[in-house]
Parts: sequence; C-alpha cells; structure tokens
Amino acid sequence: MTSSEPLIEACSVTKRFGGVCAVDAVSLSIRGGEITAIIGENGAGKSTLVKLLCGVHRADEGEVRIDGQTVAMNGPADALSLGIAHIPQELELCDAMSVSQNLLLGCEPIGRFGLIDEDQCLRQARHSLEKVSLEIPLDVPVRDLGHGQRQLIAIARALDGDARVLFLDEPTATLSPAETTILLDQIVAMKTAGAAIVLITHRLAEVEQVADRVMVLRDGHPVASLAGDEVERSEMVRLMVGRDLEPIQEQETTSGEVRLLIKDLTSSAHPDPIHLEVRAGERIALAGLVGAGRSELLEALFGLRDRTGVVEVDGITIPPIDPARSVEMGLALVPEERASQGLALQMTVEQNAVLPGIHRHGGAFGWLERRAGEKVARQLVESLDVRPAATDLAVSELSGGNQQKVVIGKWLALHPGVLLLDEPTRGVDVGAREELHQRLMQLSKDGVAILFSSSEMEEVLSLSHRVVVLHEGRITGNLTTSNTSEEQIMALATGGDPR
Amino acid sequence: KGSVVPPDANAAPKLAFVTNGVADFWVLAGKGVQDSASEIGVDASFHMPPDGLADQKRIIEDLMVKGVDGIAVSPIDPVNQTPFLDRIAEQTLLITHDSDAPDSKRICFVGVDNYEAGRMCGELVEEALPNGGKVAIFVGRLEQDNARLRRQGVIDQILGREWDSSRYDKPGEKIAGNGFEVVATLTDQFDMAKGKANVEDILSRHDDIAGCIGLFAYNTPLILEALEQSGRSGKVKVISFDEDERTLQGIIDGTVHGTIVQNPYEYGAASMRLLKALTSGDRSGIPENGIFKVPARTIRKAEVESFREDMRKKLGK
Amino acid sequence: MRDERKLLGILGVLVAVAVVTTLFSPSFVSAYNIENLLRRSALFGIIGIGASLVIITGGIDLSIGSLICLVGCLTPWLITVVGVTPWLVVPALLILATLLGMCHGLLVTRLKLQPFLVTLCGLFIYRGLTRGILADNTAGFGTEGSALRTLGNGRIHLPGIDGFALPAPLVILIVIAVISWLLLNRTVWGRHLKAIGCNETAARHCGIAVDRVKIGAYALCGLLTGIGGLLFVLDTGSAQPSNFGNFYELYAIAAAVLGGCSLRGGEGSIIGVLIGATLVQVLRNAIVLIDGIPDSIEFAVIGGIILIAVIADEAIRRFTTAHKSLK
Amino acid sequence: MRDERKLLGILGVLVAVAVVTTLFSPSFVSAYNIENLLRRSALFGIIGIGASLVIITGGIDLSIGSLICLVGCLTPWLITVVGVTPWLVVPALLILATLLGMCHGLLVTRLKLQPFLVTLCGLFIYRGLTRGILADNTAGFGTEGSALRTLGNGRIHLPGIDGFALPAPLVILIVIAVISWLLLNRTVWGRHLKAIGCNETAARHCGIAVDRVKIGAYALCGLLTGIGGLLFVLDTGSAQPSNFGNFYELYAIAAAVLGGCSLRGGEGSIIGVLIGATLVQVLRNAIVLIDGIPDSIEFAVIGGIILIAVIADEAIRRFTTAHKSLK
Ligand SMILES: Nc1ncnc2c1ncn2[C@@H]1O[C@H](COP(=O)(O)OP(=O)(O)OP(=O)(O)O)[C@@H](O)[C@H]1O
Ligand SMILES: Nc1ncnc2c1ncn2[C@@H]1O[C@H](COP(=O)(O)OP(=O)(O)OP(=O)(O)O)[C@@H](O)[C@H]1O
Ligand SMILES: [Mg+2]
Ligand SMILES: [Mg+2]
Repeated sequence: MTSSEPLIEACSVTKRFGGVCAVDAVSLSIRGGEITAIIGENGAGKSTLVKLLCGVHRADEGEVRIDGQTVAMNGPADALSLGIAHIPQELELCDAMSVSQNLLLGCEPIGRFGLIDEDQCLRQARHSLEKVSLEIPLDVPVRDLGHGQRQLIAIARALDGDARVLFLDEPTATLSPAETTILLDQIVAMKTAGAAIVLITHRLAEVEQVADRVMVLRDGHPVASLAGDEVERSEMVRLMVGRDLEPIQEQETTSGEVRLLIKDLTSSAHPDPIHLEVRAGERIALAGLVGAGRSELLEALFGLRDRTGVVEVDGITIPPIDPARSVEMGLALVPEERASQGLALQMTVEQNAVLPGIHRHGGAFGWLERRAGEKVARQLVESLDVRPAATDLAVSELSGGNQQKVVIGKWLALHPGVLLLDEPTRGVDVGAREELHQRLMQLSKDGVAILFSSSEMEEVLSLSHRVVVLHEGRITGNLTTSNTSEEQIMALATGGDPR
Repeated sequence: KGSVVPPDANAAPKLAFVTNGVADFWVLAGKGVQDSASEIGVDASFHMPPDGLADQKRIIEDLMVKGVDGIAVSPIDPVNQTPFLDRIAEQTLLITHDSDAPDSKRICFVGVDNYEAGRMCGELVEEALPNGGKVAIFVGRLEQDNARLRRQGVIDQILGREWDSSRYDKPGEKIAGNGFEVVATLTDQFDMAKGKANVEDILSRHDDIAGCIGLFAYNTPLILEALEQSGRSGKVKVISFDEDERTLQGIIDGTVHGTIVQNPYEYGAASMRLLKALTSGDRSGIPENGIFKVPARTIRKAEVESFREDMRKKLGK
Repeated sequence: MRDERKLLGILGVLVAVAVVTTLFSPSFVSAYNIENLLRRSALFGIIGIGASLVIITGGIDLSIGSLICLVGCLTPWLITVVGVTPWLVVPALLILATLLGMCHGLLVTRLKLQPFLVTLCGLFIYRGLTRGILADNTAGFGTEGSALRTLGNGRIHLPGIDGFALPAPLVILIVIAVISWLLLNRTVWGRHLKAIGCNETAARHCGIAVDRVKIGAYALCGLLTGIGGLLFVLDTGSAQPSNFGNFYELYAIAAAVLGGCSLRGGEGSIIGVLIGATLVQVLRNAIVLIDGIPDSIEFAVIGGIILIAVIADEAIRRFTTAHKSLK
Repeated sequence: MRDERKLLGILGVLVAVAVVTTLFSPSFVSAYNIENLLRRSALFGIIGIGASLVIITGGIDLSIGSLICLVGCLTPWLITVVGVTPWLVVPALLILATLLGMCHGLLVTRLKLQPFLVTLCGLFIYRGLTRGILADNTAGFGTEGSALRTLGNGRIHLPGIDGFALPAPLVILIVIAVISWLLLNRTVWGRHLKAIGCNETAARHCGIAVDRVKIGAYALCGLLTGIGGLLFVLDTGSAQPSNFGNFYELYAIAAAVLGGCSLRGGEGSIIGVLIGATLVQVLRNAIVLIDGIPDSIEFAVIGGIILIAVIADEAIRRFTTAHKSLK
C-alpha cells in the first residue's frame, strides 16, 4: 500500500524561539498508507515540528514540501485546503457551541438558498460520533462535557474530514484503554485507505502496536528513525532518554490513620452516595471510562463543584465550594486541563509556581517575599527537570509536558496532606513519569494521602494500592491492586460483570 | 506670575474669543470676530470648548500660555468662575460676552440681558395665545445661565409677575397663572433625536397643548418637525429663540409666531473692536456701567424678510 | 432555545414598564405614541444589530456615535450646501461607512490592535472630521421636504387600519433584522462568526478564515451604523457636528448586551437586541409621559431599570438551570 | 522588562509631539505651561490608574465619568449649599465612591453580571442622581478661596527653583502611583489580581479568593475616581451635573490601554498609564498652542495620534520579537 512519493516532507526545517532552538535541521518524509510516530522527551520539539508541517508556525530555515512542491502555508486554513488536518496537543473547542456545531465547524453542509442544512449537519455529526463510539446528545454545549469526551470530539472532527494527512498530537493522553483501542482502529483504517498519519504519544505501547515508522527526537535533533519491525519498547526508551529505565521497587509503607474521609457524597454527576477513605501513606486510583465522573469527583472534593455529603480532611469538615478553604486545610488538586484550569499561561514559571501558596511565601502586610518565591520556583524546575530550566519564562513558551510538570510542582511545593491528582502524568514523557511516580511514592511514605485518576492502566496498576472503579458516576468496584487485573477493572468500568 | 510672552510692538495685537460651547449661534459670532479682525487689523483666534466648564478653563489657560493681548470669554458659570476670571484679568485684558460675571475684574460685558430677552419672548407668547393655555418649554440644558434666565423671563412674563431676574421656578414644580400653565421644561443635552422625542412625547401626553417654546436655536426646527409629522402644524403655536433658517421660514409660512434674535455677529465684532481699543489704552468705548448692550430684537412676520436678507449678507452667502 | 430563555427577564421588565406607564398615562397606548416609539426603537435597533455583530466576534465598536454624526451631518450638507443629488449622496455615504468599518476590521485583524482602542480612535476621528468639514455649522435639509426624508419620517398606511401607520424606519428595521437573523443563525458565515467569538484559536484550527469573517462583521456594523445615521438625520431634519449621535454607541451596545450578547463574544440574539433597544426607548418615553418624574433623573431611571432587567435575567437563568458549577 | 519594551512606541510619540509643539510654539516649554500640563496629566493619571486596576482583572469601568460628576458636584454643593464642613464632606464622599465601586464588584462577582453592563448602569445612574439632587443647578465654591481648594490648584514651591512650582495634584498622583505600583508588583494582592486577569479558572483552582480580590479592585477604582472627582472640582471651582466628567471614562481607559493594559486582562503597567494620560493632555495643549489648527478638528488630531501611537507600539513589538506564531 505504501506509495513511494511522500505526501508531505520537511527539508531540514529549523525553528527557533528566542535563544532556544526547538527544531534543528530536521528532515522527514511522510507517505500515504503509513503511520509515523514521533517520540521524544518533553520539550524535544515534537509539537513544534508538527506545527511547522501544518502551517501553524513558519520555519526559520528549510522548507516544507507537499506533493513535491514547496509551499508556504499561512495558518491552518491553508493546511486544511491542502488536505492536512491537525489535532493540537491542547484542546481547542468552541465551548459555548453545541457538539454538532463543533464537529462540523469549518465544513458545514450547505443546503437551499446558501443556508446551512441542519438535518444534514445532525446526520454527519451522528456519523462522526459513531466512529469514536461516543454517545452524547448533539445539542449540548461542549463546555458541559468532561475532558475526555471533548478530546474525542476533537478527534472525531479530524477523522471525519477528507484529510490526506492527519497529525495527532498526544490524542490518547486522557483516553482510557477502551477509547484508545477504538481510536487506534480508526487510524489504522484510515491508513489502509491511503492516508498518512503522524502520531505523537508518550504511550510507547501504542507505538509498538500501530507505528510503521518511528522518529525519535532529542533536543530538536532527530536521533534515530526506526522502521516497522525494529520498533521495540526498550530500544525506544533508550533512544529517547539516553539510558535504560529501571523498574521502580517500592519499599513497603504501612497506611496510617484516615486523612481523607468522604461520606454520602452526591453531586450532579454522582447520583448514588459515595463513601471513600484514604489513609495516610495510601495511594488510591480512580479508574473508569471517559465521562465516568472521576474528574467531577475530584473537583467536588476540592470544592469546585456543588455537592452534598461530608468531606473531612484530618477530621475537619471541608465546606463545599470554597477552594480557598480547601487549600488552607492542606488539600491540593492537580487539575485535568492544564491550559484552562492549571496555569496562568502569560505569567512566568515563577509566578505560577508560587500562586497557590503565595500566602505562605508572603511576608508581613501581604508583601511578596520575592526571594522565597524564586527559591520555590528553582526547586520546582530542578526537582522535576523542567526544560528549559528557566524560572522567568512565560509558561506559554514551555512544551506541553513541561507545563504539566509546573502544574504538579506548584502543588507539591505546598506540601499538602491530601493530594488529589487528575491525570497527573498526562503528556509527561516516560522518563519523567518514572521520576514523578517515585516522587509520589516518597510522598506517601511521608504520610501523604493520595487519590488520583488515571486513564492509563499501567499507571493505575503500578502506582496504586487500591483501585476504585467508576461507571456513570457510581462506584462499581473497590479493589486491592495486587489482587486485580486489567481485565477486571475494564469490565467494571464498562458496567459489566467482573468475572 | 506665569510667563506671558511680551507683545511684539509692531505686530498686530493677538486677541481671542472663547464661547461657552459649540453652536450655530457661536459660528455666527465667529464670523463677526473674523470679519472685524481683518477689518481693524488684529490677529484673532476663535475657540468653542466642546465639553463644558473644565474644557473652557483648559483652553483659556492654554491661551494664556500662548500669550494673548486680550480675551473675550462667555463664562459658563459666572459666579464660581469669578476667581479664575480674576486671575486671567491680571494677565491680560478680559471682557465677557453673552453671559456676564459682574463681580469679576472683567473690563466690560458685551451682550443682551437674557432675562429681558426671555420677557420679550414671553410677550410673543402672550400675543400668540391671547387666551392663555398650556405651554411647554424645550431647551438644551438648564445649567447654563442664559438658558435659565431666558426661561425665567418667559415664565415671569406670561404669568404676569414682577421683574426679578433672581427668581427660579424649579422644572418639576407646577407653574401656572394668568391663564397659562407651563406643563414641562424638557432638556435634551443637545441630543437632537432626544430633543425631537421630547416634543413628540409632550404632544402624546397633552392633547390640548397650545404652545411650544424653543429656547435654543435648534429646538424650534425640531418642534416644527414633530408638529408636522403629527399633523398638528399650525394648530400649536410655536415661539422661538434665535435665527435658524427653518425658524425664519416657519415665520414666513405662519407655522412659527415669532422669534427673539440676539446679535451674535455683533458680539464677535464688538468684542474685537473693544479689545483692540483697549490694547492701545483707549477706554472711550466702554460704557459707564461696564455693560455694552447689544439689544435683542423681536422678529415677526413683518420683519422677517429684511432680517434674513441682512443675515445672509453678513454670512457672505 | 437557550437563547430565548435568556430574554425572559428583560422581556418581563419591558412589559412591566409598559403596563405601569399605561396605568399612569393612558396616552402611552395612543396610536401616535406607539408610532413614535416604534420609530425610535427601530432607529436604535438598527445600530444595536450592528453593534451586536461586532460584539459576537468578541470585539466592540465605540465609534458608532461618531460615525452616525459623520453620515448624519454629511448627508444634508452634501445635498443642500454642496448640492449633490441624493441619489449619489446616500449610496456614497453608505459605502464610506462600510469602508470605515472595514478599516476597523483590518486594524483589528491584520495589525492585531485591540478593538476598543481602534474604535475609540474612530470615535475621536470621525467627530473631529465632521466638525472640521462643516466648520461646526449645523447641517439641515432646510425647508424643502425632500422625497428622501420619507425614509426617515414616512408612514405606511395599512389597509383597513385607521389612525395608525407603520413608521418607515420600522419597515427598514424588519428587513434588516430578518436578514441579520438568517445571516447569524442559518448561514455558514454566522456560524463562523459565533465560533470566532467563542474561541478564536479553535476557529482558526478549523480552517475558518478568521480575519475575513471579522472584517466582514466590522464592515456590516459600519454599514448598519451608516443606515442608522442616515435615518436619524432624515427623522430630525438637521444635525450638529458637535453632538449629533453623542453616546449612541452606548445605547447600541446596551441594547446588544441587554439582548443577551456577551462581551466575551460568541453569544447573541437579534430578537434580544430589538427588545433591548425598545426597552430603553420605552423608558425614556415613560419618563416624559408620567407626571412627577423630573426630567433630570431620566438617566438614573434608565440605569436603574436596566440594572433590574439584567438582575432579573440572571435570577431567571439561575432558577431554570438547576445544577450549578464553578467554571 | 517585558512591560517596559511595550511602552517605547507611545513614549516615542509623546516625545515627538512635545518636540514638534515646542518648535511651533516655544511657550510650550514655559514653566507656566509645564505646570498646567503636569496638573492636568496628574488628574487624568489618577483616574487612569483606577481604570487600569479594573482592566487588569479583565473587567472595565464605564462609570468613572459619572462618578466624577457625583463626587465633583456633591462636594461644592454639600459645602456651600447644605453647609457641611469640608472635614466631613471629603471623607464621606470618598467612602461613598469606594462603596459604589464595591457594589460594582459585588454585582460582577456574586451575580456574575458583565462588568460592562454593571458600570454602564452606573454611568447612567450616578449622572441622573447628581442631576436630580442638584436639580440641574451648577454647584461651585463661589468666590471664597477655601483652604481645601489648594489641594486641587495649589502649588508647592521647590527650594532653589524660581518660577516653577509643583502642582498639588501631581504630588498626590506620585503618592498614588507609588502605592499602586507597589501594590501591583510587590504584594500578594497584586499578584492575585494579575493571575485572575490571566486565567480566572486557574486562579480559582489555586484557592485564590477571586471574588474578594476583584471586589477590592473595583473598590479601589471607585476610591481613585472619587479622589479624581474631588481634585477636578477643586481645580475648576464648580461643576455642572449634566456634563462634568462626561467621557472621562474614555480618557481614563484610553490612558490605561495606551499604557499597555490589555482589555483581556492580566497585563498592565502603572508607568504606562501615566505616559498614556500625559500624551492625551499634551496633544490637547498642542492643538491650542500651535496656530492654524482649528479647534474643531481637535478630536480628529487626538484620535489620529493615538492611532499612530498604538500602531508604532505594535510595530516595535513585532520588530523586537523576531519569531511569529499563531495565537
Ligand atoms: N511559543 C513558544 N515560545 C517559546 N518557546 C517555545 C514555544 N513553543 C515551544 N517552545 C520551546 O520549544 C521547545 C520544543 O517544544 P515542543 O512543544 O515542540 O516540545 P514537545 O516535544 O512537543 O514536548 P511535550 O512532549 O512536552 O509536548 C521547548 O523547549 C519549548 O520550551
Ligand atoms: N459542567 C457540566 N455540566 C453538566 N454535565 C457535566 C459538566 N461537566 C461534566 N459533566 C458530565 O459529567 C460526566 C462526568 O465527567 P468527568 O469529566 O468527571 O469524567 P471523567 O471520568 O473524568 O472522564 P474524562 O475526564 O476522561 O472525560 C460526563 O458525562 C459529563 O458529560
Ligand atoms: Mg508537545
Ligand atoms: Mg477526567
């Protein structure tokens, strides 16, 4: 099926941001009927390379060729007209508009008198949703949906067009195994139909599963290009990180007294009362499908959503809808959407790093202790290996994974007693993820109670002591991790019977 | 105090004329300023502050910086501006026009007595409505001294009161007597659409309205518009101030009973003449009481043609 | 469906004001008064629709009042003073207004200037220009009743109904409103307009020609403002450069926002704008009609009622949306 | 560092205007004129700082002009007509202004109304109230030179310098500017303010008491507007309810935006606001000083130069940031 002529080529393209060379003389040819994976550490330049190829950025040096012709694309509109679709790393949807309107944005079917053909719209929208097996009403505004559902809408939109080339920048980061499988099936089908697919992901299992070719980037340079049968996990890790990863050995920790107590919690997404205890030193994972209500549970605990029932931290009741009070009580929440919930993008790393705990870094009369703030930020950057390691850079100039590290780091700097994390390692590369896991294990050893949600089964199984499975807002399972399996969790998550 | 640039002995004297706002009336005065400036050989500048008091103060201050030999000002708020005007009078020759600030150190005042002009307007109302009736007054703003005095003059005249220019009937109060009732005094803040809407609303509210009085130049044309649209043109008497083209035409057509005209052209011209004389130390033109009267005139059907001719000539049309 | 619910609060206030005014002053419902109200609301409705198009993109147009001044003053000036035929003046000025709107759009999109600043400059420049061109003289149609003027103050008699006639501007408004409604809710352009207001980056990612759509919105706003300026001066008969149309941008924007447009962009309803424009006009009418409200507190009443209307709106919305969420 | 670069364009335009004016009219640099300019710029600078605090949160305050009218008219009215002692009037009115600002904040945060609408209602209500209370009478201090008035038009002689003295409002502005700068850049509150403007959701997620900080910003804006209103009337000596402070909100917001505040929130610099306020005042001064510019086109010149300043600003920014990217 592979055609010999590349559909799109990068010819030693270079892109600099100020002093940083994000992509350094990279050449890449992408052919129809192939799935090319681009992997690399956070900040390696993957997203930038893709943005160069689909007209979001203009290359400083080098050129982009399409069908052998040099083109100068001026924005995604040009790219789309050339048959190039792109799902960016950060979600971009029109929140106030409905699902169907979002799905068809930019390619609305036109009926009589030049007016939009609404029936046709609904038909097409329903069809695209079927492709990703998403069952939601078409007329709700997308802001009422969970993050995973919104991610699926963005994917469905891109899959549905008649794109010859499709760039997917970490599409699966918040998808659970079930949705991921559907997505991968879809792109394999597209490939078979002759399209060229470029996939960026930190989940190396997916790469093994579908990639025909893998390009490995490090610090903006291409370090290797592997073809089909050479694609093997440990090799990829070595090429990316420059060393082998040791599987982490966890020292036994004993759980202590209850630090987080949830009694009779109900909310708009949780019809049945929820009971849950998290003890000091314990790590509990929330598992479930997209839209199962994990994020909502965490947000409700932290005081970002209306709820009924009792939430206690170290025996003290936390009032609903008062995040300021929750922070005071030693509760911390790493949110799911870093761009919209986690970061003030135009502010610097330092300013973001001290934002939640600024009262504690503040001196008398609310005076800013800038030196203390600087120290916190430097510690964050060093301990989580944020690259570039500068504290006075606007967060918007960091790569996605590095932004995620800032979000996590700003909460760790507060030394919370109860740590809530929603998809904590979303977009974080394999090496950094191992380090992060180690950090979390160390924290629980120090007596912190951790409740996290993750769509990645590997993370759920390797990091948690217990797994709580949610299905449509209800708890369908509360399992001890060492006695369970991926299959059992998935069965509970889909509402089926755990055999 | 300050740094007034010393006058060049050979140069023509620099004079300035500052109004209290932007209006056609003042454009006419500006014409008078220009004409007489070129006639008597002075270097005159003409300023219309658009934004009221603070704006007027700013322009006058800037003129002091620029250095003028004489200035004619129409104070917006004479009482409270007196200290400021006194400071100006220390720096240059100051006269007032249109509105007077009698307690200030201004050298003289050029203009009409607005209260008297108001009473003349009141006489026109009595003439037009011998049996009295409901009348409404339309005006741009009521803070301005001239508006206030004109209105009071009209009211005092039709109610048959004594002359007392310090009287003030609040707009919300019931004002009636002598067969007349002033049903409302409506302001429009110089918003034309609002000005017209005011007339229309009065026509809806009072079926039996007998007369409409427009105190500012643009009010009468708006009254005429509204009357015409409602088909009551000619049935409601219109009494006017100033010399808008359509007001004069209305007098000819019989839709306007008459108008009181001041002589803005003469304000400008006389101010320049007086100031020029003052710069060379000649005070002979200044009347004893410091008031250089430019009388207001009543224009009815009989006088309107010749008046219009005269005005067109002055405007060079 | 969602949009309509939004309007209940303000519609309720409008009805309440109308009922109260009728109780205090029966002439409120006289044919003559209704005609006046319809005419005025139509004029402000037209510029309100223009404002709302720009607001939906997440922008704002502060130059509306000054552009009304420019068109409103130049129309009679060109016709009576310069002596150009109306058949040339009207299209030329409407094209001018559209082009000026387009310039705003170009500055906003190509140079990435803030809409507030660009149109603030417009506010200053157009008024200054008009005053300069006319040398602060009032421009009027004089005494001659030009045929053109029936556009502004004409009345269209309906067969079978006596004493009441449709004001010409209302007919123009209806045409404009229907077209705008279709444009906004049933065409691709309108869909894209809303998308841009919701999330410009997302719109760009979907291949929407963001700049072109935005420039179009500003140009349309210019055109509608031009039409408004023309009708205003045809109605009043004359215009003063120094204050014709002063503050009208605020009335236009207020109508748009009362009618459910969010200044963050992405939301807006044409019917809402019309209700918003009407509310303000009914209020001003009521203040003159009802005895005992001094003219001077007019603004206070308008402001107070608008505030009540938005609060009512918000209360109704909260009441109807059962679930709350922080976001 | 980032903020300062932004100001180069507008600073350049300011210098250019000053140089050109001096060439045409040497008295521009006379001590008297400089004093006048400093006093006026100080007055507008104070309200500009107020506006910028609200703009940084992503809000806007349109009621500034009307609040100036309220304070400006009530001060002389209470003192001379009602006969209250200035020692009571001044604090009472400043507290009133602060409370009104706080109300805006409450409506914006608790009821989630749009800042534009809330303060638009303020614009109407305060002016209407003032006109109602004073029954459209002008309020003034009369001829008596009250000690209070030196606050507005007093001059502080500097030792060793003759012929030039610091205008009192300038001293007040300097105090306010220093405090605001510290507040914005060196305190927790200022950091929170900027974070809210950048991303309100993220700020809420960080446990920042978003509502309280926002209400504080509106209250401070009210206070500064109150101080501005007071100083304006102390300077002019009297105030007219119907036009005192008209359009001043536009000047204040223009100063803030020229000075680098983005209406999307999160950005702003106090020094920038001061430069912005000065530019507008220097322009108005230049128009009177330079012969041959008719007053009537004043607005056109102001608008034109502001536009040039923003375009220059943008050009410099593009030139200095080599890389371009979509967003
Ligand atoms: N808009 C920008 N301005 C300045 N620097 C940028 C910008 N975007 C990216 N960079 C820098 O370019 C480098 C590459 O970033 P890029 O987003 O391509 O990384 P990535 O490989 O996608 O990483 P991740 O896995 O974390 O998403 C990083 O050092 C980043 O800081
Ligand atoms: N603001 C809202 N209003 C109404 N419904 C909502 C709102 N936010 C979320 N929901 C619904 O609540 C359900 C749970 O969403 P949530 O984001 O908690 O899911 P999740 O388990 O975290 O999965 P993911 O984030 O992967 O989609 C979803 O079905 C979503 O449609
Ligand atoms: Mg990336
Ligand atoms: Mg989730």
